[in-house]
Amino acid sequence: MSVVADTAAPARPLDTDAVRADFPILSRTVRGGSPLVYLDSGATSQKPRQVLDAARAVYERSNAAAHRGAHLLSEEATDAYEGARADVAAFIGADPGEVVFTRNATEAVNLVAYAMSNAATAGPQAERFRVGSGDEILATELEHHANLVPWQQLCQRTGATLRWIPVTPDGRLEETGLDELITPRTKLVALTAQSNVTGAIPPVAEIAARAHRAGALVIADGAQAVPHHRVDVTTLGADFLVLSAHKMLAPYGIGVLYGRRELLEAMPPFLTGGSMIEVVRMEGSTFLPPPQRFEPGVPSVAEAAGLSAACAYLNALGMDNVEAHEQMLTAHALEALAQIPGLRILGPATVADRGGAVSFTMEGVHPHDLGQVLDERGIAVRTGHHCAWPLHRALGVQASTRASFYVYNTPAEVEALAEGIRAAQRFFSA
Amino acid sequence: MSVVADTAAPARPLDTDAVRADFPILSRTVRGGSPLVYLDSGATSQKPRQVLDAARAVYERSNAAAHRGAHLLSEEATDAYEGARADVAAFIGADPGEVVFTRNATEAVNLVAYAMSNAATAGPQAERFRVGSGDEILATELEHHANLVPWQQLCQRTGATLRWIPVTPDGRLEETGLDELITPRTKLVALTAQSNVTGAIPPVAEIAARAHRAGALVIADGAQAVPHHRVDVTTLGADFLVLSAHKMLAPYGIGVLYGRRELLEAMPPFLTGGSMIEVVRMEGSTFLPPPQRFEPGVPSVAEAAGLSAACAYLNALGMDNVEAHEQMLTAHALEALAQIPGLRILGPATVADRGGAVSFTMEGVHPHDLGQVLDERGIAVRTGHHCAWPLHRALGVQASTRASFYVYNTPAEVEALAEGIRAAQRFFSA
Amino acid sequence: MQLESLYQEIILDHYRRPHHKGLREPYDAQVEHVNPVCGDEVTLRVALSGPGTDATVADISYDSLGCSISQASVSVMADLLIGKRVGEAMEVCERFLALMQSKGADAGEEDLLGDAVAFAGVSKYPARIKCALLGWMAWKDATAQAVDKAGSIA
Amino acid sequence: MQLESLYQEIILDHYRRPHHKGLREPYDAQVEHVNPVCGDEVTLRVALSGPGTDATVADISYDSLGCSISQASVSVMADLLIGKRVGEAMEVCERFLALMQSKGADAGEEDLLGDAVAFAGVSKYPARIKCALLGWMAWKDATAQAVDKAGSIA
Ligand SMILES: Cc1ncc(COP(=O)(O)O)c(C=O)c1O
Ligand SMILES: Cc1ncc(COP(=O)(O)O)c(C=O)c1O
Repeated sequence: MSVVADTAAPARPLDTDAVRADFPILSRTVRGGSPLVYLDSGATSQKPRQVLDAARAVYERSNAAAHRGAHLLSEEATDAYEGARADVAAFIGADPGEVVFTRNATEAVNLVAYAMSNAATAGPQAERFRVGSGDEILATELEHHANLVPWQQLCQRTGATLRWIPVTPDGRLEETGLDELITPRTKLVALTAQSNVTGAIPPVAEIAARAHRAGALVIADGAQAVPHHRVDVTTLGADFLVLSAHKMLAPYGIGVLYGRRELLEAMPPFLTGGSMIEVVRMEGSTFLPPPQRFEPGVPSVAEAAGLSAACAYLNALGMDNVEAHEQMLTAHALEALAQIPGLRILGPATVADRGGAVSFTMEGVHPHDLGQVLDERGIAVRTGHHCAWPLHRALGVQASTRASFYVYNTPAEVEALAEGIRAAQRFFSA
Repeated sequence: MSVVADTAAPARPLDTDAVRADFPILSRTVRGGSPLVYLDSGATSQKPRQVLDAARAVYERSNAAAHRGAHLLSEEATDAYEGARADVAAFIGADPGEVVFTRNATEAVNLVAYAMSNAATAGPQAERFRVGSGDEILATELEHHANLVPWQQLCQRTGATLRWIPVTPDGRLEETGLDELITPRTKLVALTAQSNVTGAIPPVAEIAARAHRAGALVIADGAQAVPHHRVDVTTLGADFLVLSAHKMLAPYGIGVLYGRRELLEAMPPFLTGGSMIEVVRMEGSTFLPPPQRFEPGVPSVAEAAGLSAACAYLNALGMDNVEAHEQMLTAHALEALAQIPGLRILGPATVADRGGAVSFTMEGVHPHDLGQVLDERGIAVRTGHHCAWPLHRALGVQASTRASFYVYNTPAEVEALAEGIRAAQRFFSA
Repeated sequence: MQLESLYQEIILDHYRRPHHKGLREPYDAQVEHVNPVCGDEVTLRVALSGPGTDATVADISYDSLGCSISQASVSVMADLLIGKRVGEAMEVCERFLALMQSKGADAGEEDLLGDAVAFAGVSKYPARIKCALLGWMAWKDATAQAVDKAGSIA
Repeated sequence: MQLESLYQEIILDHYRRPHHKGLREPYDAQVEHVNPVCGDEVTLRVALSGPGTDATVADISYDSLGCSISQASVSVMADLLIGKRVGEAMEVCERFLALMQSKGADAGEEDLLGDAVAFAGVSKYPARIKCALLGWMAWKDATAQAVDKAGSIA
């Protein structure tokens, strides 16, 4: 896929038995004894022991307010926090100073959107972030609400206009017409690095290059890309990249905004409070350089340590192997599902430039009902519009059922899914 | 203290041995074998086993995207999350629908501040949140930066004017002159329910009553009050109350905004994204009722469960007992420290309307140096301005040293502190 | 298999052959409700006849898109409420709401709820309760509007 | 007790009796730096003499408020840098920076750093490194401004 750096090493199959043994939740049963078949990692991933242990170790050994105390625990907490920043930076090919810890991907997108409206009353160095009437923000129909609604709201606050790149019938970005959409009026392009519904992986670097030629900034939503592929910000092409730790084996409560250094340096603050200030007077305040400028409040140090452990876990598996494993599962699923009459895949029918989210509809069986039958068999999928309502509308469906894969899933689970779908079909056509 | 509901039950001394046994970190040693004396709970509290276990149980048994899946795990996660909301609501005397989970106190304050500027472009129901030129926000000199800088920024965005209530020489709010400060121009009063530096507990209910008579809203910063006293929003008087879970025995990554129902109902959204929307179209979106309107993104369900366990832990101790325990420690500290020549307490000299943060300066020994000597003896305190720089300026000092207490601290630790201070004095006057 | 307890035959029947479906004239109020989680939607009209609180539910007509539970539920509701006094119908609605919140503890009063007791199993699946309530909440909203309108005319 | 390795006698001496303290004329640039964590602050002036990159640090004067480490560090720095060529002084500054980042692994080159090697122990205390660097960063900033100014005049 295009967001992956080239590599010579051939993919090594994941030892899923060994991997599964690391995830305590996978040994539980559900609904009257069925083994759990967790196919909802697109919503949130499960967490391995190693991550839970790393977070807990901070709480049990080194918990303190990082960057705030003069004592040993605070030093250790600061080391854990800044160490995690360095590890995450390495994971995406960034410098530590370009990694801002946020709460999640949602907050990271909002950070940029609000910083842009704050630019209106910030100093001249914030000039390039200002938007107003006549300016345009370009989103896509493929976006998760988290990378769409904040831009609608930015437009509402500033008078800018939202435009969007439409999708093709197989749930990819429609690339013809880009020249009319990306113009000198375009201030920012917001696009996903992987759709959470169709799995489509848009050509971020190409679109970013066009956007840059037009003078626009580019923010890529990496919530579904970073956990599953080797993403390197030096080749990705985007100026900003967001992600949520909880979708990549790590705890809730922490996410990342990557931003190119000179942009973060010029960008006005968003959330304000402690630890992001330089000098505070009642009359007004000045702010620290990035990344601190964007991180008010006591840091979530245990969760950062958990994220660091998750990066280590994924690195140990090898991101190329992770990708190959999911590609194998996706190919298997696409094939198995294609054989079910009445089933329509929303998204590309092959694994080229496509990640492991497989959404579908089924004639005569509503996604809620289908999900219910699967749940009864221990199979956890997601049903609904998956926070991508405009995409569903564009594909002419109201809702869908989504199976999404990760390192712990197996071909047998894909087969259980296919068998479950057939069972639902039988049940509702009876 | 004034924010506590009346109670007939006499305080029962805490069994600190039993309490301490619940906190794994308290058995570690620091700096060459000294037992840890943790007097920095004002920055962040330590976490008992029960809380860590509750959070981990979610990750190991019921982890899923709450409110998003149709499967059993998601049901369990939703139950855990909404159960936590009900528990937190009960803890502060609110209805569950009035409890918004945020990332921390900082984000909760920012939520209200940004919702107020968003009101400018929201519908007519948001009218009462609008501020602009000629309007005033009233803060206090006692505030933590988290309840000050967001209001400075709101003023910068909207053209409103920030005014503030000054402090008395002993670090309480100066109540004379309030009539000139609270006027019909005042749109919002932001004040702390307990100072993180002087421990002062302002008369929130009284000031709120005045503010309400003038038509202003009131936001109370409960970050230092809720962990340490029984706070009941029905008697507190404030319209909004914020807190951070990590300061009350719970994990990072979660905090609370309490808001009166009709206010939350009329308030425009702040962070936008998934799960807070009603209908999303590319052309625009509509939003859910509170609390969902203010909670975009996959919920931090394990951390919410941790917060619920923390409330249960505190309830089991009894908040009146917690308060009495800290009052005993504070009285002891005030007495012991008063005997040290050259030491100046920043804040009230007695425990009346005063919580367990004891900040001080020491002639001839800079707080950083004092903190270093204490750290060398295993005593963890905070040094600097504690994110309350204007307060330090108002009290005529550049920085201070702060000891802050919680349920696991003992009189012996207070004595170790006093002895450590004397040692520092000897070291630097040598 | 628990599925049959959720999807009782009566629910599947109504799902496959919904009663009273299709938007009809005349009507006193029309509302559109949507389930934000899945996008299920219902457009529902209520026609009342008679004066004030003594009014009768003359007709309920609707158009809807959704899962078996939401479809069957609005169909059953229309059967049940058409012809009832508004006050009575509101009470049935409250009882149905209580049944949905019972977490499976309540079997439902068949004399009052009729076929709607078939939804008792839904209350054990929190994610589906909203499906079952979609039509009912729309009816409640539309009826309140119709009553208001009648009041302001009278 | 590790305290003595952090607070070497020489540091305490400079803290108690700082050298070159007080703001003096003439100067080519003045800066104010602050440590945001504790509010420690230094106002520092640099006077250069001589042309361009060959310029010499003619004087460093300062006013400061802070802990023993920050106070002693600026005093030792002034001793060390006054009289040096700007280029040399910058090198000393870089070496001191490297020493501070060494986490205790580096003892410091005494021939280059003189009394400043006494701060080697500070590098083991991350929270104090900023204290030790406050004056140095201010000097670097002021000197860069003074050199710029000289350049733009010449
Ligand atoms: C009084 C007060 N308000 C707000 C905060 C901010 O809390 P947090 O950093 O968890 O948002 C703190 C703690 O730092 C505090 O002491
Ligand atoms: C593509 C995409 N972007 C953003 C998000 C938002 O992530 P979070 O809710 O953790 O902020 C998600 C997941 O819900 C996602 O799939």
